[in-house]
Amino acid sequence: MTFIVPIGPQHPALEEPAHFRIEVKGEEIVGVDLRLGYNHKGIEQALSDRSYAHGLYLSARVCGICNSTHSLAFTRAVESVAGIECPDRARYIRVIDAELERIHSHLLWAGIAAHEIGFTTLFMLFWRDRELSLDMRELLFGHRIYASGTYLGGARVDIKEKDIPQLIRTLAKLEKSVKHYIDVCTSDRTIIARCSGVGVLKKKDALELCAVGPTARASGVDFDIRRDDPYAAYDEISFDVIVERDGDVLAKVVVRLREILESIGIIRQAIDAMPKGAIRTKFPENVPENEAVGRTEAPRGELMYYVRSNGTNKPERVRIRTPSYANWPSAKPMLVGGTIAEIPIVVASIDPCYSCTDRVTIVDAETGKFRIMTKEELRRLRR
Amino acid sequence: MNVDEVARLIKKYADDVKIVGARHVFAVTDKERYIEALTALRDNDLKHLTTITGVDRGDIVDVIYHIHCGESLLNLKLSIPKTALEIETVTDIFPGAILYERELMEMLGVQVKGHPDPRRLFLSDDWPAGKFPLRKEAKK
Amino acid sequence: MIEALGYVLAFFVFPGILFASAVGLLFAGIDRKLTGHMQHRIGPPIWQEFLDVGKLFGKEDITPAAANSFVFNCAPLLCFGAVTAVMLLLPINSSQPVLTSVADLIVIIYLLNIPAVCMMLAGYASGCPFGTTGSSRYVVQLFGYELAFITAALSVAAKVGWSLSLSSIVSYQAQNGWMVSQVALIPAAIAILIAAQGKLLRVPFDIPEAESEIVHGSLTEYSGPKLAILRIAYNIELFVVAAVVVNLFFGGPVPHTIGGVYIPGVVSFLIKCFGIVVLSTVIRNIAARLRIDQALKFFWTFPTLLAAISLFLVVVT
Amino acid sequence: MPRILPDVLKNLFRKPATVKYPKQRRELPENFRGKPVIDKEKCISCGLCVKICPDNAITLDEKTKKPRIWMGLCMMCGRCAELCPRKVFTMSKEFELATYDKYKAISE
Repeated sequence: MTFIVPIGPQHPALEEPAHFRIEVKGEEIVGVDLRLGYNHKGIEQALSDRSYAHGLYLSARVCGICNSTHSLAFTRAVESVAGIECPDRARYIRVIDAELERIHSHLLWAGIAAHEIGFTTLFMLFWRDRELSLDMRELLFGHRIYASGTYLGGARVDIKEKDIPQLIRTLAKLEKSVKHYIDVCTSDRTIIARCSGVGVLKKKDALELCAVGPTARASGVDFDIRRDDPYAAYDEISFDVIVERDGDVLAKVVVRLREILESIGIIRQAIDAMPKGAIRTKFPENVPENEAVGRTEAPRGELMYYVRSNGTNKPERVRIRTPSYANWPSAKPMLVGGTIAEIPIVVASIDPCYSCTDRVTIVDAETGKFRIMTKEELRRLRR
Repeated sequence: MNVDEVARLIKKYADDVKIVGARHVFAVTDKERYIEALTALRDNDLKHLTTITGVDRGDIVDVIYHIHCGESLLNLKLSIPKTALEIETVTDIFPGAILYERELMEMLGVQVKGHPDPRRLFLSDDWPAGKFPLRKEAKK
Repeated sequence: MIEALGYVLAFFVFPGILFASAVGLLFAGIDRKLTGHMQHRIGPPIWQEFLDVGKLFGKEDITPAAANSFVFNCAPLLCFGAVTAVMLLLPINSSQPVLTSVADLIVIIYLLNIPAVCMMLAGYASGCPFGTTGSSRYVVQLFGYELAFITAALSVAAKVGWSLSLSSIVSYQAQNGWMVSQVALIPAAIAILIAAQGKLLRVPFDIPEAESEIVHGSLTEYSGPKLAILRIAYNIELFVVAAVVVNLFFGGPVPHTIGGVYIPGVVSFLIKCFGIVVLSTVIRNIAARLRIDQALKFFWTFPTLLAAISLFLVVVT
Repeated sequence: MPRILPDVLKNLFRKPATVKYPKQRRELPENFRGKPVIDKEKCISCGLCVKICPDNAITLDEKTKKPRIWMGLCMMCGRCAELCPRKVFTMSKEFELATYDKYKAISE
């Protein structure tokens, strides 16, 4: 006899609201049903009401953690719609911005995963080292999380010569501690007991359900937008894509930690190869009628923006497909077969970003009566 | 598969194939040929469907399949008149399309026949049945 | 009459409530400060536990509607009473505890189980799903560590010639050195330390209170004064379990004169208890939380085996 | 022997990484984007800032025609400081903006 265990929408293990209806036979999970949409913000409809310049700031706020990659993907799509090429120096600044964000996003996830399995010391140490990368973003771009280094047609702020030595010193410190963490995670018996063989995603399932990012790479799928569809300055930087084979939570931890080491290597190459010169070109007010796709490798996977312009300064349609949205179907094969105690760590292993998933449009609707809140009402309410 | 191979492969099932930038291919197909196109792609082991985009253009709804093919990206566009808004499901070809088709159904009202689990995904349960937020008339 | 007054005084002041809760809260405060520094952060001040408990006493007393109110309200008091009762049976300042009886080791082991039973009752009575899950996990864990704990205690009793009274154990150790110094009893000492980690719900085994899965386990619905009483009871239990381990294995309250300085029994006893608590804090900071089935498998293989070995060695030699 | 043990014991004797925040503060880098501050004399009331602010957080005062920023809406993106022809707006280092009254959160 199976019965349904509801997890969420409010639950200590979920950082944001999602509702899992887990069908359980005794302790073992048999079926998983997912209900999303609790974090709805209607960003796609809002983006088509804003001009491109303002839309850039909104696209950065789709997700609270990976915002540089969102504004980078939006910029890439809009620039290919408008046919604009950004200068070389700006391409390298974008790479540094994106990689610093990948470091702090992976360390944030590693800390939360350590907290899920009850290892508070590792949680604190991970987040202490995350501060190093956040300080660098604050130093270079002015804000810890919303660095917004990209701008339509270039970079918003230039990287000054005098900040480079401090950046290199911090990267060296970060590299040493992340190498130490990889040893700890792969050798500590209690972590191995809680993580290895848990929430396994086989390569066949990962390929079939179109999983993306570290979740897919931990199951052996060799797929990384930075190499397959290079943007910014990734084609001039050599790095290798980290792939693990056994697809369990431990493999996902190792993939993300080793990717941090890759990111540190990428930033070092970007600093050396950064040419001098202008960081921004003029971006036209109105964009001719066209459509384009902009893809980047967000910390959680492949992020896609589809922009269709209609000659005015506002996009006619923007479609955002975020990596967490693609990873949700693969949550089912991971959970089925496990026990209830593993749900928090397995759900956390996809590194889900719910606000990324729920960005589709919805306008306030009274029950029964379909009413659109006019902009005036919204503005009066906000003030 | 690089850009030219994909373009050559898709020419049989679609017209107006154009290559944008170094790695993106845009192609327009129609209701009869898009299932064979997707099956042909899957047979060349291109398994990754990035997403399905729906665009409301007044009296036509464009459904765009974005498929990642190794080093390039294929965007297969399919125009459906609003009078007969239903398409075949592709979940048998790309199982990953489950959530995208559910979103297409609830946001644009495109009926996907044969979908295994046609419930709502994002909209709340008390959302009025006939209204589709991404439609043009939703804005007025 | 004077004797009765002596008992009342003993229960309320010296080894009883006041002393035990003060030392327990102090130990818990130092434990939190140490954990903070081990995690490279400042951590709360040492008297933080006193502030927390004081704040909780000020809060409003709420009993959830779904809860079975009688059991829900009595569980904390029962838990608190049992733990302070154990204080009277323990030889603190000399080898003679306040209340002596022939087999007080058995009484202590039972009294130490009452807080566990109270937590389970509290969880079931609180009527919230997290509470019931927490309590069911607590039952499983209780069977895990209890086996090792009792076998280790028995091996010490066997060493002293099957006398189950703590005072005789302490006086035996006063003559021929700590129990730990004998090779046969070292496995038992390790076993009881691991079992104590399980009994005190410290990290590798804090499954009944896993905050990322079931909020606060069986204590989820508790707030205000009831939670304060439970917190004090837990902190006293921390001190009491350390005291039992010290009495059984580390010589108990034996006065020493090191370097001409005369250290009274109580001080050396408190230092040894503090050592045990620090050891438990270190273990707490270097391990992740196990799943309940892994914890049970671990308890029944490793510590129980060690305790059985030392019991066998003691009985044979 | 768990690899984390030397880490934990070393941390005991190292200076903690955290600071007691309200009493000690970390110094902020110089292009830190805090609350925008307005220098009224330089302003020529051209109204450009009202148009470029993504959140429509800047409004011109009725009488004095000088800009006023609603801090409840401002997301400190630094766009006004960048595009103002007279450099009226400068991003200060102040980020503690908690207030009880939403209508008092205004940067004059």
